[in-house]
Amino acid sequence: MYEVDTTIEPDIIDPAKLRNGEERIDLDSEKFVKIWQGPNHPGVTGNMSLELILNGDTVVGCKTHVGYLHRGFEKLMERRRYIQNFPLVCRICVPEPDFNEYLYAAAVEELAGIQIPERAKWLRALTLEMARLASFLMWMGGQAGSFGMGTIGQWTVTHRDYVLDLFEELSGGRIYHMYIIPGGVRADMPVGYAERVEEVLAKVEKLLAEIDLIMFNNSVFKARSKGLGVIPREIIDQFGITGPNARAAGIARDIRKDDPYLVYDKLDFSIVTGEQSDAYTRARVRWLETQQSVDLIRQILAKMPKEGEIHTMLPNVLHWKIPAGQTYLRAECTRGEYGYFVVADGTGYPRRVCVRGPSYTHAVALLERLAVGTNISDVAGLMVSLHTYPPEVER
Amino acid sequence: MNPIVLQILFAAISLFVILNWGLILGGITARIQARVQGRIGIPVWQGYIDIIKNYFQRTSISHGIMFYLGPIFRVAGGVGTYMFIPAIFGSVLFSNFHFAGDVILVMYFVFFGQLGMALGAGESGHPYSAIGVSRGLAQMTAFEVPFALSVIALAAQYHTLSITDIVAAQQGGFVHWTLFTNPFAVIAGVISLLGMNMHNPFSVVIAPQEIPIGPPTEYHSSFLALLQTNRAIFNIAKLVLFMNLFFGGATTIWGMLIKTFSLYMVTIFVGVSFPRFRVDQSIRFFLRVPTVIGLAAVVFAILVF
Amino acid sequence: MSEAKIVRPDEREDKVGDGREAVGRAIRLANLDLPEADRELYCDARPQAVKPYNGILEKFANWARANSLWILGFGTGCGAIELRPLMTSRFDMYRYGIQPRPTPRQSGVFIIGGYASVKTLKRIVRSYEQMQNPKFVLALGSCTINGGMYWDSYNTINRLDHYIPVDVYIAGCMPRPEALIAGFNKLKEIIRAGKGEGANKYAENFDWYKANQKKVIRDWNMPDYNW
Amino acid sequence: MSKESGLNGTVTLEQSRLAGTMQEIERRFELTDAYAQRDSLGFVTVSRKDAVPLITHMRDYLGFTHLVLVTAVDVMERGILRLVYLLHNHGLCAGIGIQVEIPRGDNPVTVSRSGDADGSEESRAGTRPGHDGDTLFAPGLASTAGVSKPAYTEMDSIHHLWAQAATYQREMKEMYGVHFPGSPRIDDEFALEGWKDIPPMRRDFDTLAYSERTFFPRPGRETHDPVEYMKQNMYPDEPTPPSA
Repeated sequence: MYEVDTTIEPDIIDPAKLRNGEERIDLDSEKFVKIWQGPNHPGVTGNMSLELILNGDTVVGCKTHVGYLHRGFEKLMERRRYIQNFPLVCRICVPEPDFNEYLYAAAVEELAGIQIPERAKWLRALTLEMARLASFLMWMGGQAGSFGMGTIGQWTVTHRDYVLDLFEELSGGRIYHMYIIPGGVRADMPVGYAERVEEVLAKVEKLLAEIDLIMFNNSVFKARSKGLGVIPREIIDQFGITGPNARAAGIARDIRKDDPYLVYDKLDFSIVTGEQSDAYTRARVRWLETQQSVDLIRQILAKMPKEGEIHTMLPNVLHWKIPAGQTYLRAECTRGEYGYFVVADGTGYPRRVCVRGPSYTHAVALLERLAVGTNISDVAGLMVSLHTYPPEVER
Repeated sequence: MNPIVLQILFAAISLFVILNWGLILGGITARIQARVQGRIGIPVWQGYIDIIKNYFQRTSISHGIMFYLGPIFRVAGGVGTYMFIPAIFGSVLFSNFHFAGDVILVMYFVFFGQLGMALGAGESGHPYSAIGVSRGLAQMTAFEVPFALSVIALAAQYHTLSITDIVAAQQGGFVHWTLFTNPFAVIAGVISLLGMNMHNPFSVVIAPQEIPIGPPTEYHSSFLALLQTNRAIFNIAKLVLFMNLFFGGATTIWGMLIKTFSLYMVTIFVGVSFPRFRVDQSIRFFLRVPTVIGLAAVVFAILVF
Repeated sequence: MSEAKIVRPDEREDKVGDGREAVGRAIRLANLDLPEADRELYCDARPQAVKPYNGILEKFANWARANSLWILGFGTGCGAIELRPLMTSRFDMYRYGIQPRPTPRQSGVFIIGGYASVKTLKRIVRSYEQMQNPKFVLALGSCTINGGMYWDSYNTINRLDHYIPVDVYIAGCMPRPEALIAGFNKLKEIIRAGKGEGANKYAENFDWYKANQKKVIRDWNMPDYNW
Repeated sequence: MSKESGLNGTVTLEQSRLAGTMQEIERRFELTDAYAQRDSLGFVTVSRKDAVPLITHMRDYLGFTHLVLVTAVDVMERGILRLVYLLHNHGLCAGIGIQVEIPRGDNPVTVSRSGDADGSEESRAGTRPGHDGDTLFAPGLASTAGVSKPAYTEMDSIHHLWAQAATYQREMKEMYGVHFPGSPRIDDEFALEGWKDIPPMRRDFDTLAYSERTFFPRPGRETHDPVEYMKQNMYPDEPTPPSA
């Protein structure tokens, strides 16, 4: 049971009255304004909308509306064969589709009892980390942009583009890579790829240093983001918060460390945590994780076996029947715990695939809770700082 | 020719020059901003095309009479501001309708446009407009304080309320500029210029992310074109005013172009490197340090001159 | 006005299948049954086709329109992700005179970023109608052409041009920024040639479009024309 | 203890990290099935009346504080809906999927307005001002307040245990027609708008037929069954390969 938030300090009405129920949020009283932020709004990430009740400049009520991007993925996957689903799953999450590809492939492999070659594991880890890097770069631009700092967004999105170029070279796709398939990966690294990755990493590191200088040391950025959207430690479990949002509150949980998948147990890294749990700390945690990601990519390239198989021989995939069973696999994406719950019923089609995106709780329950009490100007910044992504919610 | 007709003709010519300079300056600064961001940026003449396109939109929606009057007031504010500022010291063509108390009138005109806009935008009935208007007016009241203080300091320093006389007092080398004779007034004034220009960090009024895009949410087609035209004039009018008050005015057109350009670059450089304040934060900002500096300028002017 | 019959665009030739008889029925404007006092809240003005100017003036206007494309900042689908690289320094659409605007009133180009779910389609229609004539639509991705990946989905439309007029389709999943720039150049050609008359087409075939929209959007709780 | 071992896994429940937990819950609740899928994941099946007590017990006493997801699997051939509550224990770093089989319900029944059906103090307290929309956001609210969507079957709500459970339950009401009395905003639309057909995630809903009926398929699109199409094009003479 979560507490009635005592942090609401509306501008005009007496907050105490609101809390003990004497004052109700009644739009006819002319003390409140209802505005919609989204879906057609530059301050909303993705395509969703917030129904906000304002009292003065303070938000006193917030409802999220999702479903603008509902494509019925889970239904479509039930009508497609296992192998036909693999180009479909990556479309669930546009900024970092590789987590979908990996989790779907891994779930199918676990149910079918397939072992993948060692080198494929490293290549998978490489793409996952590169996806993390690209996603964080994009996010950083979004966070700065939501406070009006367009310059950072211009720089980071361009650097993300360099990472996308690497993806293009590796897989042929800029946004949707369809690189990780059940049984391994689709293609091996091109000749000289590691050097080109290193070039991009050097550029990204330089950029990160600049961002540290002009974003994290900027007094206006601090004034806007410090104290914004504080997630109390005690509601972390209540709201199912994972990823950097939880780590910024000082909770050291990272699936890469706790429950290592792929090759993460062979890599050297530590869990980044913060203290204050506000937007600034979350941005800082993500900035540090971006650096960590750069480091992890270097480690992966260095430790990866130089030769080897990249794909297990599969049976004829069009006649491929997966034995009945169910499993849930999870991975640490940029926003938190990404999971696939796959139920097989012994036919060539999955019985049920349920995608658990971290935004499911961050963008709905948590945002509704945190938006109440903030200034209307900060809602966009708050939403970005939770790193929500609507298509994970509605699929 | 009747002198007043001639003066009107001259004022119209100077307004035309200023309009073009405003549009080109907008293009140039956008390109400079783009360079900082690693881009090429819009063509320098993009402002003209945008305005032409907007005048050529086929339909427009009205929300009542005040909605029409909003942009008209805004243009009246912009043109009025410029009309009473002598743009180039000693030039007949660019002297406009200057008179003995013009700095007071100009101060009024700087804010007149926003008030008119507030009425028009309120009429549109869009909640974003209303929020933008309340933000705009609140912030305007805040940056008016340091600006008014620095103007008072100048009046005390030069014992005049005429812009021409203030400029005249600053002639004879740059050490006579207010910048060097009363730096406090200049600092307070330039900070409030940042607020007036509505670039970062004081751009929350027209911010796209924090409720798009403030007062002009509902303005479109020719209304918007009118606002854009005004923006070009008003930007330069403000810059010319500040140039006259603090930076010794200009005696040639080239001096005017260079000084307004350099002054605008201050805004641009601050703009590209800062996020924006929330409106309450910007009010607090203006009422603290710049106001104290403005007071210091007044005290300084009274004590020294 | 209540007896408005459906006008079909001449270029429409595909045979009507079983589910599509609904298109043929007459539609009524939503506020017809309302009392006089409430009617103005629910505007029933139909869009009017506006005749272009004559000769050189229209050519000049079209030149200006082609070089000042203001796109509506409404990321309707996953295609919106490629708009960011397009806006930023790698591809920099600003140099072609293309700028984003946050409100539909001020924008002239609507980019439909990929699949349109039914819920989004409703907002697309509203936003599109709020834009001022002339307005242009660029549809990204295979999903707007024939459903693409989601051709059998219960919640995404298959053909965007049945709901709003589309000027340029950019195929791909998803189209690269270069493809978008090519699409914009194509759009500029269309505008310069005076063929970007989507808004007039919409006004002339209003009933057909409305019937199609109402077939999909089940809870129609808005005026027929949301200007 | 393990009634059925994992279908693919070689791990039994006794060997897995969940052994202690399983002993504990087996002592208190009647499990109809329990098996380990792998070392860190197990599945148990309980009856409907035991489900919420078991979940509450696991959350409060056994450290399963993280609700990963709630979902449903439509087992149409047996006439049941299997709800799966996936809980996770951060300390053990292991998860348990609690499966509950409820009747599928083939005909929709109109259920009473949520909140009235189970207006207990508990369910009320779980919501907060501004979120139990209908009481607080009185006028002009964009919700289907007062109109309840038809439901096919019913399950007890767990919205008081986790905040995000309400969202999952809203989704399941829309996608499967499972009603959760008392859950906040349960009647609000989640992803669909104005949906009149049977809930789309149920197996008997044919999305292709719906799409063809509702939308306008562009003429010229061909669809092939990949199995036959590949065989025709690549190895027309060979016999159909045996299934894997």
